[in-house]
Amino acid sequence: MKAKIYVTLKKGVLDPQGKAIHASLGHLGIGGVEDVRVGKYMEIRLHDMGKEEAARRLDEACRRLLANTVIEDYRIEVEG
Amino acid sequence: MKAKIYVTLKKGVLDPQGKAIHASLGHLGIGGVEDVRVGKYMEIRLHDMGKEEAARRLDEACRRLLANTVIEDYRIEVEG
Amino acid sequence: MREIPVTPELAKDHGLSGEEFARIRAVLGRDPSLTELGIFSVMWSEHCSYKSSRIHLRKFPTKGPRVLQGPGENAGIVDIGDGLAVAFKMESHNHPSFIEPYQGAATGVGGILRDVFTMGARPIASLDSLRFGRPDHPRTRYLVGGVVSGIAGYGNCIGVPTVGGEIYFDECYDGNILVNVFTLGVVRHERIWRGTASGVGNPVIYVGSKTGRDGIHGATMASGEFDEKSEEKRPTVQVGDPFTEKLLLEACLELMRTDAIVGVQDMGAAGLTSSSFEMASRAGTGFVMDLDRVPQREEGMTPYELMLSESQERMLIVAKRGREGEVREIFEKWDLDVSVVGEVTGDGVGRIRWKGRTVAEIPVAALTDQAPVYDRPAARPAGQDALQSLDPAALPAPSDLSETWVALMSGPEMADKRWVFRQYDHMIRTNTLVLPGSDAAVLRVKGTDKGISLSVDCNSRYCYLDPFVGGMIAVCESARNVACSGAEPVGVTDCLNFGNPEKTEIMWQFRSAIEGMAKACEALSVPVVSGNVSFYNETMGKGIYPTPTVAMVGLLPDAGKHVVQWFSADGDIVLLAGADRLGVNLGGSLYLKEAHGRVAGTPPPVDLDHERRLVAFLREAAGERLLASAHDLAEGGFACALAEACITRPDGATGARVRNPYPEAVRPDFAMFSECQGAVLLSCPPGNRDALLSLAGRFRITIKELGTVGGEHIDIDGVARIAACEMRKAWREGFAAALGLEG
Amino acid sequence: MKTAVLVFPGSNCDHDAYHALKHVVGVDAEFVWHKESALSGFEAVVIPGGFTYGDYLRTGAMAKLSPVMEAVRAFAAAGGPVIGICNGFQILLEAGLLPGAMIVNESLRFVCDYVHLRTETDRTPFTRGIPPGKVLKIPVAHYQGNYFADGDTLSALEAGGRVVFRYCDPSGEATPSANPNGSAGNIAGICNEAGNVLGMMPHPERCAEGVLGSADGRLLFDAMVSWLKERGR
Ligand SMILES: Nc1ncnc2c1ncn2[C@@H]1O[C@H](COP(=O)(O)OP(=O)(O)O)[C@@H](O)[C@H]1O
Ligand SMILES: [Mg+2]
Repeated sequence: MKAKIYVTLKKGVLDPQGKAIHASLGHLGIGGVEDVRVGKYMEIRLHDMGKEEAARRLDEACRRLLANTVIEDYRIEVEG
Repeated sequence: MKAKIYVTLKKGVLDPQGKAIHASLGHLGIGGVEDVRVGKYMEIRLHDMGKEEAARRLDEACRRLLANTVIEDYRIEVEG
Repeated sequence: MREIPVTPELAKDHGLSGEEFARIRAVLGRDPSLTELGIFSVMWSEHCSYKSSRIHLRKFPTKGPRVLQGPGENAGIVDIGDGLAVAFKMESHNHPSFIEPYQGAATGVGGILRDVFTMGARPIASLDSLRFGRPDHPRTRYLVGGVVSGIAGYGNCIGVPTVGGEIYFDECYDGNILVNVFTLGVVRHERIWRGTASGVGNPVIYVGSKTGRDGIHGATMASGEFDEKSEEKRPTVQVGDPFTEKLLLEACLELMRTDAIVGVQDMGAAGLTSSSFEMASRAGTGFVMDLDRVPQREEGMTPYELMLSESQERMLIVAKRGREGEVREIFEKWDLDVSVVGEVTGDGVGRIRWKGRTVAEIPVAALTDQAPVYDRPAARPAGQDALQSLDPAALPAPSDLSETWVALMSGPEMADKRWVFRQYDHMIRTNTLVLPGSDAAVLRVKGTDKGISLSVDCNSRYCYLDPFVGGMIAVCESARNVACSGAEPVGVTDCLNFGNPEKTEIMWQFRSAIEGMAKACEALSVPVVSGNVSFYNETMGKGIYPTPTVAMVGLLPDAGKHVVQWFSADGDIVLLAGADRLGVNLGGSLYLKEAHGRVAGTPPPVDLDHERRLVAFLREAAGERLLASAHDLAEGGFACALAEACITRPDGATGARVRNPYPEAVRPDFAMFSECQGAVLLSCPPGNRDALLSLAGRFRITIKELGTVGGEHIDIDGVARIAACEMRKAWREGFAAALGLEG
Repeated sequence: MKTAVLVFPGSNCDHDAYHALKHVVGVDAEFVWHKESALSGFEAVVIPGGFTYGDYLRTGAMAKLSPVMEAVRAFAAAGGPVIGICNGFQILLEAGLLPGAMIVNESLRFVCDYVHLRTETDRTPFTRGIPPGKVLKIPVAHYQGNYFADGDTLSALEAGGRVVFRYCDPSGEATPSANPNGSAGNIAGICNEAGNVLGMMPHPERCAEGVLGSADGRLLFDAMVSWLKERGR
């Protein structure tokens, strides 16, 4: 089975990458962009273990490794 | 308006980061994971310009800046 | 999957000529299988076989009392005394870096590092020699950013300092950049390992990363039809994993401290193919290899793909029979894949098995020793004479000399390169005594008094105008840079970047450059112990300037006696060694290009006997601690060398007041910016004057006292004068400004 | 007096720290592999710089899971001196032994250069005897040394006198232009409440000998030695 994890910077944590991308888009003449925030996106393949079990394990993985909750939030999507 | 961009490594391209994360999950005793692929996830805020126009601009942004199409694929989701 | 028939057309798609295909059938006595075709195509490619360059490379002097390993191995090795030696080599990664600058440059660094630690040496320093298109070319900024961060990303992570290099910009590289990387390692004599597969029955062991479809020979495209899922099997750009390479480095060095192995070779270009066949070839043996035992990253890889994959961070090891366990233990400790994939045989044949059948069976010698060798026709280009004609008198004199002076010093060629080298960890391992910013970097060798001095140089304008003289100059300048730091040049490695060798004028450039380099190496008695050739550096038929990059390795008996290029103390006297080498030479000069928009004329003349004496003199002067600084005159001539001596000191600028070393009669702009070979700007405390002059006399070096260090201004009496801090500011900011980068 | 130099997969300043301790300062040092679970017999712990696990995911994120980090936790709780340098600092942050987090340099570029540091406190074993205000010349070499912490944490650090080093100009002024990475409050190093755990981005082990351009880094190791001697009595 498959799952997706989104790790994003908390509000208020500055994002130099997003800032730089925002600026470069301007230089490229790509207008109308107000804000860019850069995060991580993970695609995970797991043995079949049922949605709940997968969600439980991935939540543990996020808390202990995949996200740093001092500066990051995370979201998990398990696909049936 | 808002949009999301997903940048992922093309199939077959080595993902050293995913490889290392996969191994660490093992050390953590979080089993059942078969594969981990890490990509970028961007949240973008734009002026209202209509879905088509936003999609057009972001596609240009991806091709010229946000994704390296030699090794990466990208996906754009514009929210109404 | 059905084997597709091997036709002459398919061979052509693999870059094999009709004759070469015929030769393959002859040596095999039959048609090759697809896998065999792939193997021949990579082994007989220019890159692996050196078929167009071999006969010319033989002209290099490769022997000497210090040489422990000359060309032909993964890296050359030079003795530095006390049972220690240095292993070094330079590699090009031009094409990959143009396609994907970050990964191309990164994997280039990974490759050269493996070449060095494969020999048993611990890498201690790298250099990078870079060539890009015009600063204002739309792609240049992107390429510079990607290449520099790629080199940084790999080198910094594995923990080998990048201590120097060079970076140039010219229109001729717009469509074909050059990325050459050099690495040097230190090894004890008894720990030197070579890539040989000796000892019938010994196990062949695969270690490192798993094999994927990375960077497979473009030919898989052509041979792709045989599989429906060919889209997914598209050969991919190689991605480097410096973390895995760091583990591989430590594991290999740990293994090499045991006596469990007989040979090692890294899997570089043509990965499994070249490593296995070359190791067997060196030992005069054969081998069997079972591809099912190769660790694989992707599903359904074919034997063709497994043999041609260029996945990074892999090594092939031949161990002693019965010692497999020790190898396995070490690599598993470092979390690396390890698998016994075959064994050494005595019949001189390489046999590749897959799913129980033999998919390739090739006599090793046929593939290696009997590879084609070409003496390609060479002819001096018709346009060469026109190119060399230049009438200096016809050049308009600049209205404001100081302005021109600042413009040259702040242009991308002369400007401070710290935007580049600040991104490289150049201090790690705590050996770097002279950081980037001087003529040569100097490293100490811990546990000894010794120092290693490194410089990489090539003036490709000179090589374009006269490849023979340009080749000599590349060697002389790098030797001079190393000698300026107080070191004795002990070995050379090179990266010969040229256009399409099937063109007679390119072949002429190549042959001439090599002959010039060889002559200079002979004269200076420095052997060439390793190197690399990169042909086909062309886009749309337009070749680059011939660019034979030379990296010089120097040895200081006492690292503490090293010398830097910048003035250090007010009141020191300024002298010019080799004053008789000055002349009005504008051919190929920076001034001619930047101020007059031309690349023409002939490069400055070289006197090899003088260069030999100059190098010896500089070493001696440093050894006797007579010098405060030494900086050779190169691009930009006397005025720019003087300015560099005044402003390149890391902690600020100093002035100097000197007289014009040229006769009154010479046009002031020519006096300032003429380029010459064999002159060095020195400074020393007044108390050392007499000793220095008599030493110069002993080496028959013409030396002139020009003035003194100090004051606010860089002042060439009666010619030009500028505030040192103003010059420094322009020089510091020039690079980022020229490329539109953030400083 | 024996100091432990931890070695993780991807550590690459371990030999430099070892050299500075053993061959320059002259204290006994030993490498400790990250799979060890005890630090018995050691009087101080150095977590050296490098790219543990390639800096993949986040710097220090995977290293914090190594068995040896539990031992470090216990060692620190018992008041033993611990210094995390560069990646070592990042590991201490990820492990929660020090507050805050590192984000990528404002310039988005790796920076290797000499910087100046103002010593803010002598309360740590590594700054004991170094007069507050003293300016040190020390190299940095990192891509993610941009120190971040929320407002409360920052004020707690300041109030608690736990900011140990600040980036400054040669005269000691903590100016924006002297800040190589964008760190909050020009912070280059902090300590825990007890003061025995120090994390810093700059590399003292790279400037412990004059021949390398500065010997200021040696002051920290000398301070550690005298601190340990005092405690010994
Ligand atoms: N690409 C680079 N990487 C690292 N250091 C560089 C690079 N380019 C130039 N440098 C450093 O900047 C200084 C000046 O370079 P250069 O003008 O080529 O010196 P020279 O002309 O004396 O060979 C040297 O110390 C050199 O090592
Ligand atoms: Mg020079």
